[in-house]
Amino acid sequence: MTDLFPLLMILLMLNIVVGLMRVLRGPTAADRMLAAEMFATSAIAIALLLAVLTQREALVDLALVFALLSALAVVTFVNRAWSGRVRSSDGEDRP
Amino acid sequence: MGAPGLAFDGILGAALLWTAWQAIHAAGLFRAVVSFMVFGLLMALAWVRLEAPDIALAEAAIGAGITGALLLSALGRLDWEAGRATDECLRGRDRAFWVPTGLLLLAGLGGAAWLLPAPGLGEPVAAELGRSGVENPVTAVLLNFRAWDTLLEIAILLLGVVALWSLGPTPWPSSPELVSPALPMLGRVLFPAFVLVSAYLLWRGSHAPGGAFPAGAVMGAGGVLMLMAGARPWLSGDVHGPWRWALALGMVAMLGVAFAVMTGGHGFFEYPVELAGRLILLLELAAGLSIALLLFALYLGGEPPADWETRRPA
Amino acid sequence: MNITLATALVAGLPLTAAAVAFAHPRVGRMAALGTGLLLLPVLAVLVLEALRTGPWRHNLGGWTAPLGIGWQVDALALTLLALTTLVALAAAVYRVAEGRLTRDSRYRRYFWPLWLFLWGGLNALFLSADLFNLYVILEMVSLAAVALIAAAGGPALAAAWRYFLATLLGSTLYLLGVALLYGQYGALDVSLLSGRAEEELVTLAAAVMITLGLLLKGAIFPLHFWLPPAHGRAHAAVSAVLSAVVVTAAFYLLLRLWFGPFAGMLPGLPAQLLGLLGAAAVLWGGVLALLQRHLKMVIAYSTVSQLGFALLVFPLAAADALPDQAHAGMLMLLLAHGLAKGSLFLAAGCLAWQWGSDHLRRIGPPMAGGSLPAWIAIALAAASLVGLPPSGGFVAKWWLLESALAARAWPWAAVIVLGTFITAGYLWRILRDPLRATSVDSAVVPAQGPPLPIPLAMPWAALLLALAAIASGLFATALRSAFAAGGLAG
Amino acid sequence: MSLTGVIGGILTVGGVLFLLLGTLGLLRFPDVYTRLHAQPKADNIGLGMICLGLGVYSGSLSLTLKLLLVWLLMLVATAVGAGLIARAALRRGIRPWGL
Amino acid sequence: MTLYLLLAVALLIIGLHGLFVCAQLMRKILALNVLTTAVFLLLVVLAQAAEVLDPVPHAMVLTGIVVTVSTTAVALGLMVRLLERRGGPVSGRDRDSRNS
Repeated sequence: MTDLFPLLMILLMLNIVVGLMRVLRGPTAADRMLAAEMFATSAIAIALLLAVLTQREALVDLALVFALLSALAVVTFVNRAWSGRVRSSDGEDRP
Repeated sequence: MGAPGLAFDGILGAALLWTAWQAIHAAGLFRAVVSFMVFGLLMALAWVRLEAPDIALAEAAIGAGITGALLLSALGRLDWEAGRATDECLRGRDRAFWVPTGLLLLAGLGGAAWLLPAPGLGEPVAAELGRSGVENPVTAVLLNFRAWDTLLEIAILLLGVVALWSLGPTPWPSSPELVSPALPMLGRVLFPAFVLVSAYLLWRGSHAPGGAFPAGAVMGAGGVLMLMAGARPWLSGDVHGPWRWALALGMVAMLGVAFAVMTGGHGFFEYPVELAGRLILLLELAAGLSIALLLFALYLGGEPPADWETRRPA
Repeated sequence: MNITLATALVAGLPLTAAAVAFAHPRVGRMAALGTGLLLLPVLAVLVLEALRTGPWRHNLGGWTAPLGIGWQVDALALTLLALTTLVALAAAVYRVAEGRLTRDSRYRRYFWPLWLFLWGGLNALFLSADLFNLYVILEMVSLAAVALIAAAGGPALAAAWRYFLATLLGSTLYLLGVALLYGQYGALDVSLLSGRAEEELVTLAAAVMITLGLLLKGAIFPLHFWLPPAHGRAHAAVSAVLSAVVVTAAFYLLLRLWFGPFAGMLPGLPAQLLGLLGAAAVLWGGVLALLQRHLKMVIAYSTVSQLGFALLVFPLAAADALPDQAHAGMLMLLLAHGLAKGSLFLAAGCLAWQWGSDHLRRIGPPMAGGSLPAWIAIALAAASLVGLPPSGGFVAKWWLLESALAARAWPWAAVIVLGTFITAGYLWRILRDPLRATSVDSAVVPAQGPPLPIPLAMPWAALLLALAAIASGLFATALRSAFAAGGLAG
Repeated sequence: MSLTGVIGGILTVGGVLFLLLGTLGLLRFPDVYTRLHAQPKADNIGLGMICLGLGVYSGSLSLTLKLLLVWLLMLVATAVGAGLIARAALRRGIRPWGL
Repeated sequence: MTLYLLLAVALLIIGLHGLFVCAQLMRKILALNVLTTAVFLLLVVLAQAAEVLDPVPHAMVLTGIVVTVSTTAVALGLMVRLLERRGGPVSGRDRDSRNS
């Protein structure tokens, strides 16, 4: 089993590298963001595999933090970067 | 892990290089920012491989979490979709001179770093760990051996908030742009999880990787998520409000402890050995709370209104 | 007073005041002035102690060097601490008085916390003997300085941005050098490294990185591009502290390192290179100062030029003929330049308020409407900057020149003399146009009405600094022996 | 090799395969909506299987509970995230493939 | 270990190059972040190269990460103000979203 886990980790790492193609190609910002989401899942899986492999509980905490914060990027994305708001001209946030 | 480990590191390194390159040279700012966020995520894995779980936790919360939110929000204020912003990166001109110079220097540096013997301070830290009051060596360095650094670091966070607030009112809208029933649900579900995980990380800090910094960062990121999920921010820019004291809490607590121990005839920051553990716990609590608030305040990017209610919705 | 407490207060007091000034903006003014007034006696205690016992060291948290962070107190640190306190206090007085003329509430709310953070950072910097601690402090000083520059708004934002990028790159290069040193010797403490450092490749690479970073932060030719707009566009009180102390802080670190851990490598090429940069800065900065049309820009370029003089200490001290003379001259130069520069910027701020612009052709004559104190300050500060006896500037340049002549380093001596002439040139230019204008409605000054009245404390703050610059020359011998008694740690 | 080890290993390998399948969908499907259809779902199943597999493999209850928490959090985040992206894309006027 | 050392040097070069060559303010911020990360990487590699795992660089890097997030936030805030002063962003709403 201890031979299997490193191989799985390599597979997951390759998974991320292949997924980078979607970030590169797009075509829309949503596609890129979706790909970035996928990386969080793979990173969590890698961290968990390593945690069991090396008997380090801290890495489970790391996975926990990743999982908690993975929503942050998407929510910021739809609310801020890709909101399609008309900015500045209405001066909405000037005092 | 031998050969598979090496292969993993190789792929990870290549991915890091690729995303770093993309963050700087990709056509389109959005692609660059997403690449940088992926870079931060992968960096966390690299820290794990380098046996630095404390840094990995902080990187996951700060590098991949808060920084990503900051970058995406700033992007929202730029015209990154307008074409004008793309492909503007390579514009060498007179700066071209600097690139070869830098490369030359760095090449020499790379060669030099090869020869480093790296004596390190692992032994002295291990020798004094018993007197530090905690079991986790990184926490011992942060809050005892080099506590002055940590005080200054929290001061820098506060300074960052002051600097940003001095620039003007917060440039982001206060309410979510996208109306979706899922958002408030997300907030309600995740908020207890944020509190729980932060408290857990804070508690673990004294004997295992974790502590005030990851805990505060997770909580701060949680605040940002809440803000975007439509929760009304409670942190106001009110001049007389208690929030300003709350923001300054970590720094004031550390300064207070540093000076207070001097009354017992000790030096600046010299904890009495029998009290060290409890003092460090106290400082971790204050620092963790303060870091969470400060990171949230940093995210606001400017002075929040004195009263969010009266602010016109976006 | 307990010496440990006094040392801790030097760094801790401004930081505490900064937190309080942020949390409770109304007390900001009082916090800044109070900090300055409290620091004066505290510093006096430290100076007396240094005169009595020589330089000393305080280990923070009781942890000794490789593990913990150390503070070191010696003549160099105390001189710069005194300079910081004097300039920051005078500028704070100026700023408090100026506050009556402005209505910008946000600026008022955040100015004092930023100011106190900058002050605390500078004090911590001059005390610290730990390279990584210094990195954190450098970031703190940069951040506060950037925010204070940006507070002027308008074109100052762009200047603040350039400064920020330059200074962040500088910090990163510095940290890179520190990482290399740590990898090689396993220590971060300056005096510990002084004992361990050898002349080999890694140390050289680290020295190059650290020096590059600090040259960038210290705006030393040819990395000075960011300084004139940043210092020229910031508010006068901010410019005063930036030009007098913040730039000097980077130079201070160069001194600490090149006369500490890197001392073995200094003689030869590094010293000559640093000297050449200094010479180029003296001449290039001076010539550009001659070409400026705005008073504050002249003064800003003058900073580039004057710091060049201080860099000459490296070849002169390495020449080994009169190294103590060179050291003393450099210390004196930092002190006199800081005081004079602070005074010049504050006085320029007064004139800009009174005449609505700091364009040299728009500033009215000295006798018109209450601008006389500011003009006297400018004249006195200029006298010290040029090096007219008996000012501090004169003593500084004289000592440097003596050391150059003793070492038969004719080129460096020539640079000192030539630089002095150029300084005289651009400072005369400041005085020429207004002096020609005998009355407000003369041909030189376009009709713009009489100067605005300003609170008297503003020009007086400038005047006091100028007087201090002159006085430092009068007490030169006493200072000289104090420098010797205080010694250089490490 | 113990039974739990074998079961855990099989679950973990299956989970990784699901993640790979999700990426395949991300790369091969024609537009953002179809990709949203393929990838988050596959990822959630995959991560769930990995968490379960690792829990079984380790045989520790506290660890299994923590792993389940990770999975639950990710489930919420991915589901809501996918919905938000789809909603934002629709609002931006991106047409679904084939329409 | 050698691998991560090489990676740190490569990232240093990428960051430095980007900082000097890019005109866009946002990319300069990203480049600076890459550059600092590279230095942190060097420090942690040194920590691992030591005979006993050295926690001091870990603490230094933790401090550095927090300092960096503060400077990055201020840089972004400054950038937003600067760009809005220069002419204000145009709306992205009516643009073809595919050109991103």
